[in-house]
Amino acid sequence: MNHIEKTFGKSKALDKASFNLRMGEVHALLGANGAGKSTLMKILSGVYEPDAGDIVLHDQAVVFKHPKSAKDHGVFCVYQEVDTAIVPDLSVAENILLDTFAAEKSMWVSKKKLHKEAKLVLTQLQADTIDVERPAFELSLAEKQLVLIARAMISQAKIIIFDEPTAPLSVFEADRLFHIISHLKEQGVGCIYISHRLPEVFKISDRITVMKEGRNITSGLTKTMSQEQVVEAMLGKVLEQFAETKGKSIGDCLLEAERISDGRKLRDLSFTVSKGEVLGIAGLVGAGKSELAKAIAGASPLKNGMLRKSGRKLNNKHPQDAITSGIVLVPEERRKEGLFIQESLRINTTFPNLKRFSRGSILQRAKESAFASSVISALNVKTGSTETRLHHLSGGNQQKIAIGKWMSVQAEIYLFDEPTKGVDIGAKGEIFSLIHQLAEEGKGIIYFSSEIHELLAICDRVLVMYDGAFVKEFSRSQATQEKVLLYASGGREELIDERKEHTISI
Amino acid sequence: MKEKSIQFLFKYGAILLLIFIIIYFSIISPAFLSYGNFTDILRSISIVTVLALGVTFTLVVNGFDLSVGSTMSLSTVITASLMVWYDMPLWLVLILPIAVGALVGLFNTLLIVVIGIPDLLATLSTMYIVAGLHRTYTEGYSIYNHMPLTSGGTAIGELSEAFLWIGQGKVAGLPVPVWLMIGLIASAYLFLNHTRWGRIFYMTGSNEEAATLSGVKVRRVKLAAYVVSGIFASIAGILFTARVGSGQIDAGAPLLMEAVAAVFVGYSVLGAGKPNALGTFFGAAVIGILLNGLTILNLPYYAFDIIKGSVLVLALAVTYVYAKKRTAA
Amino acid sequence: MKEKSIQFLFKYGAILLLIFIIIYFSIISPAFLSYGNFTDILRSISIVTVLALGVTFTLVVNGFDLSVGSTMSLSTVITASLMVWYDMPLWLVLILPIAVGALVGLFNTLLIVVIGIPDLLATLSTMYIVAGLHRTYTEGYSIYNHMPLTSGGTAIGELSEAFLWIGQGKVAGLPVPVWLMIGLIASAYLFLNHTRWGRIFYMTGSNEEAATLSGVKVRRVKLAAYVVSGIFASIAGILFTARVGSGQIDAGAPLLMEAVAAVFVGYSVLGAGKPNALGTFFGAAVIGILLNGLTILNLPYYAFDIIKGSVLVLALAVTYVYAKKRTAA
Amino acid sequence: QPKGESASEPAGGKVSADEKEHPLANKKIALIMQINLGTFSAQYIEGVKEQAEKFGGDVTVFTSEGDLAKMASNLDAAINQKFDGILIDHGTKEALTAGIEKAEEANIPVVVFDADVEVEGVPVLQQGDEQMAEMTLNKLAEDAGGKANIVKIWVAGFAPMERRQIAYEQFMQSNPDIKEVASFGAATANTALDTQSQMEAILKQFPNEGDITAVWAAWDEFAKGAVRALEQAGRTDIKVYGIDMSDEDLQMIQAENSPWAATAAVDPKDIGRIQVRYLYQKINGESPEDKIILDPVFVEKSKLPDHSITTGELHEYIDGWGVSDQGYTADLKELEGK
Ligand SMILES: Nc1ncnc2c1ncn2[C@@H]1O[C@H](COP(=O)(O)OP(=O)(O)OP(=O)(O)O)[C@@H](O)[C@H]1O
Ligand SMILES: Nc1ncnc2c1ncn2[C@@H]1O[C@H](COP(=O)(O)OP(=O)(O)OP(=O)(O)O)[C@@H](O)[C@H]1O
Ligand SMILES: [Mg+2]
Ligand SMILES: [Mg+2]
Repeated sequence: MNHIEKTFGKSKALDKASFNLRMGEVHALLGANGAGKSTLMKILSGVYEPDAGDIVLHDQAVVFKHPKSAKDHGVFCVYQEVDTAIVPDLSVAENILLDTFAAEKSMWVSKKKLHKEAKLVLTQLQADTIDVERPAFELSLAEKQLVLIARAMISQAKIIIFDEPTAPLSVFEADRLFHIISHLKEQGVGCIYISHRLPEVFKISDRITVMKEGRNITSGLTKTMSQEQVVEAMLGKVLEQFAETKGKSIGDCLLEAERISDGRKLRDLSFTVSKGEVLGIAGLVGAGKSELAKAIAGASPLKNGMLRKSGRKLNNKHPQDAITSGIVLVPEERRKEGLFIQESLRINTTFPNLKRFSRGSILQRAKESAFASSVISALNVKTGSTETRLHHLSGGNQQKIAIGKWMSVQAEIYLFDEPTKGVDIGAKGEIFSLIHQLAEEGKGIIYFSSEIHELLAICDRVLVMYDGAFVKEFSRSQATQEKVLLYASGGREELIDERKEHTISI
Repeated sequence: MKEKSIQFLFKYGAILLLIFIIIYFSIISPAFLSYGNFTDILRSISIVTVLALGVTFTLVVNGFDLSVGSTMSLSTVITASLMVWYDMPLWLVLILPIAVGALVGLFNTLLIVVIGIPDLLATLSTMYIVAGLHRTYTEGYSIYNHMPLTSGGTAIGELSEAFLWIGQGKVAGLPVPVWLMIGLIASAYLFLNHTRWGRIFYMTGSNEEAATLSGVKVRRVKLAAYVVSGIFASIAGILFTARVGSGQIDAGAPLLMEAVAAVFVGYSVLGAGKPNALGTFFGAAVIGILLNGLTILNLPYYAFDIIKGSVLVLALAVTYVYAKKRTAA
Repeated sequence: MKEKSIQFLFKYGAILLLIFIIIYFSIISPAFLSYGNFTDILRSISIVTVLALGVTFTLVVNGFDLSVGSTMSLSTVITASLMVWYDMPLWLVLILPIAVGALVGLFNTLLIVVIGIPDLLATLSTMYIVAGLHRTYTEGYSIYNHMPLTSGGTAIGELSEAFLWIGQGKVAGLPVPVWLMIGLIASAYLFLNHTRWGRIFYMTGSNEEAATLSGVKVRRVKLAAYVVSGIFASIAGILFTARVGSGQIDAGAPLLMEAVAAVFVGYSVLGAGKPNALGTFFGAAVIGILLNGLTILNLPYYAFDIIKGSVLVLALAVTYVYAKKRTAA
Repeated sequence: QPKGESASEPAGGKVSADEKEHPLANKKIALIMQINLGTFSAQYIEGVKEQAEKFGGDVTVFTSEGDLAKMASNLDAAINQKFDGILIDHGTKEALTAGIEKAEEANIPVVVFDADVEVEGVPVLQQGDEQMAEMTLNKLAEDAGGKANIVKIWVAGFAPMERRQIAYEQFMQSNPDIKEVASFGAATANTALDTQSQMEAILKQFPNEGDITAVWAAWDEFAKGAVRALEQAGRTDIKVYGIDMSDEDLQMIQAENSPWAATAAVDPKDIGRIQVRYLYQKINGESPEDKIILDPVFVEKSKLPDHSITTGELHEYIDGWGVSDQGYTADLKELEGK
């Protein structure tokens, strides 16, 4: 792929990015969020057409206008969101052979043949425990991923793209995946591997390319690179923007959790947050951070343990109860959980506390508008007016509204679940200063994130979560990105070797 | 340019259409543009409008109540039977059917919220069940003054004058059902557009999950919407009984689709793009005026449905073509 | 344990219910369990089954066709009029209504795929328009042999013996409509469950995005589904005409809801949890057998709808309680 | 439904077991109806059941919800289930002939009401539609003094309607001074209310007294709608002449200042009773004539009392109502006497 360019609206996602892949190698593609990795891969797999640049396959220029044509050339993608490519109502076998339905000419589908072929490929993947006749919606995330890999294999894929494949997997499941990848490698399949987890990248890749802001920065053999080199290339100097706060004092204990569990994911979690403190909860995707956030916010029931606020026991059965007791959540998926994307800014910002904007039960529009305006100016939201519909706003500005809507209630504890997800660097800085400001006002803040460098930049204390339980607590001075990452991915300090001393300074 | 004209059409298209229709009929027939004819039209749409308002509430919370027709039929026969069979006092005659309507709403909520059956299918089942119930209740008879009973003898009561006044009386030159309709439209409009409850209803329909996380008890909101829908259907049934002077069996069934059509035509009013009380009234009015005008024009009745369907397509096309443009932009 | 019994209920509940019903009626009435009574039941459900099969196709692609009832009515009057008014040869009499049904399907696709109106609303509008059209076509008359014409004189033709055989004849001891129904169920079943196209249909309905990614032309699939639905509705109309021997107006309208109910009851058959051809037949059969048996029991006709609705609720509850379990697990 | 004031307990089921069973007793009768809604149907069923019970029979009602295919299926089902006799209400010749022939082959007697079936040996009851139309139209002409502007409410598509139309056309030809100023009508699912709305529109078109002299409604559902529209508009100057009558209609005719001047009808209960009698004649091996015209009764408002009555009491004021003993034979009388 040479000099690929792609622009969405006003933002340039790819700026002359180049990438090459040899047969039978695992090529890791790294980069910060929004660097353009997924976009580049979507172009390679025919989802998007590039604005400029060309793709050469086996010395032949190719144009992929449709995912279909990429597939015809042997390029397959195991998507980050596997559900977009899985047909829930069809069986595993049918999902594995999905592409053949639209392609082949034959009329009849033989279930027997289908099952045989599917079994064969699953055996190759050492995944013959999956029943090929089960409907796909019953599968776990890892199994769905296997189905997608099987789908690629059965179509004689020459190139398979893995977009953050281990993100939803447990360590065990990830290991199996690595097995499969090396197996694919032996068969001469070229693999592109996108991941934010550096250790595994170093474990399985042959080459590494680092992207930043739509461009490829470095490229080289894995053997010749070190983790810190890669991290430096990835992050640049971005983190220097987050200034240290001064003069912030941490007060009394505000919220206390005592051995809470939800009977599913969360196990025996205890922690405290004090006034003015920013507590970070670190953990990889799937660690259970969102579950914890929702449990605290009353959106999912607790099975055991209890929450206390300022010494008083809380019994939050519904988000409403949590809000009344001063706990508010800025959820991870803002478009799905946080905002009414088709509605105006005014409606969104005033919604959590409509009582404040009504007399009797009648809403007072002028009051609402005034409040919305105050949110806009306080958070520096870039928008036309208070009546602008949210879907016209950029992601960062949407996120500000998702936070700003809680300004209408007297909250004391703010839960931020991945608040910088999909947010550009400028907006990220503004959100950070907003969090600082809240802390300075004496609010308690819990910040859930898998972006460890962000946690380190903003939190007073970091709790590391792994598979639904806390495995380590760091004070700000103790924490390093590497240590946190290590615990977050299920490791133990005792287990690491000489690199223990080798910390990445931020 | 094209963009703009589409937007204009989206906002004012429906109203322009109505004005055009009125002008056309007025030219064709002098009888059309009279005060008397207009109050007649208003009265003739009052029942379907009330029914449609109920449907509007369920659509606002992103549900859909197909059982309103049956509920209205049930209310009709209950109302009539309370007077004719049991000679009950007026206040009971008005309250009981409304309570039954609320019960139907509860039953719908049970199916939808507790069991988890999709709205459309749940209310479809309820539609059947309630239709069967109301026929079983009267044993297939319509109910009228001093009707003979299957067990022999005649019924003791009759529809009282006071009750009939609800459907046939006039106050200040306007028929009572029209006043009632106006009152209900105004309340629904105020509730949905100007109270915080209304806001909560709309937001629940717009994004259930976000509403929950913002502290809304979504199940209760849905319950409220279905109960309101049942109550409005019952009021429609009471109006029908008072208008017709007897408890006709299956009175509501044919009105279901008409009510649904009214609500959807209403989407396109003033660019709302979503269910809204004024739009629903407007939708019912367009259909009522067309029916009235076409009768005056002596158009055969069998062509009415073509017109009704075309108006619906037009309104929907305007709404959705615009919605498409908007999300694409 | 509880989990298991729910799963068992989900898979075999519907079939157990049917067996139970049959045993019960057989005990109650010796007339019930006879070959003649069963072929009668099969014949009586043949029309609604064919109609429901069409609806199944649209539901498979995640659409919903409410216009099938009207389309069936249209086909009924066209079929009859071709013979009675124009004395056309049999092959034309069979092909023209089917072509018209396909046209209705095209119109639906136009509204849904091109304009972007949601399926339910689009087909609701079509329902009205087609209903109006078919009444206008016959000027509100039903069509029968040598009928008097509004223009004076009597119609030249009549329904031919060969045509009536389709609805009333027997082959090898089974009525022709039953053969036809079996043929269509088998074709639909083979198509949906055993051909590549069937997979593409289900794929489109279950995850449109994944289907597009796999190179499926989703718009064409939807078109195909609606055209098939229109054609099946037309076949139902032809069957109706041949069975009844005249072109009744509005013949299809009461069958719409029944067809829809059959499809949804069919969801619960053998744990499919989705629209499927065998399930649809099964759903129609359950309802047909219930009606037949309840008549034998001398249950008042007006209570039938309660039973119909309750069966629907039961089937839906089983399906969706299980679905809830499924997603929760 | 609750028990009425004068509810009489059904005669105690003291069937004397020792008495030798009458050959006509304990017959299973199927009643197959096309449409089963409203008061007319309910009263008709009542008549059928009443007479059948008097004969010691048992009636099963098959409903078809207006669906002729279902009706044909129901007929087949009744034959398969070996009923002793079958009554048919409405339907069409085409849909029913095959089934009726099958029934004849199976030796199950059939009697039809209001369907143009022509099968030998199958009695068909008709309401005398042309006669009813003539009766009401003549009364209209008489009341109006031979000169009138009338509105016709009528709908095509039903055999009885079309028979009434024939009489109407003849009447209009022989009365040139009577003019039809408007004509409408739709058999919808809500006929009465839709008619009411449409009648209101017509009244707006002819707002002056004298524009319309009378309304002729070819069906009581139409008449009901028209009467309500007139009452509520206060236009009692316009008279309504209808056809058919149920208890509900009677209440409306009797109402004070009702514009409904007259109607012609056969008592629906009588129809049911008579139909059962002919069926029993057939079961008894007799062969009644194939076409039986039920004599319609002419009911005018002026002959009715001031207090409200039911169709059950109507015979006290109107000759020939509800007391028809059409169809009785000595055998049947005897059977009933038991
Ligand atoms: N469909 C789209 N419309 C508009 N902007 C887009 C679209 N897809 C991606 N972008 C933008 O393009 C940029 C690159 O996004 P991309 O998804 O390629 O990043 P990434 O490197 O895969 O990040 P991550 O590690 O978070 O997956 C981002 O700024 C993103 O917001
Ligand atoms: N779309 C999905 N389908 C099925 N399981 C999922 C899905 N998303 C997450 N999970 C599972 O839910 C569990 C917890 O996920 P959760 O989102 O709470 O993790 P998290 O730590 O909040 O991660 P994130 O970084 O995404 O916020 C994990 O076991 C994960 O595999
Ligand atoms: Mg990405
Ligand atoms: Mg999360």
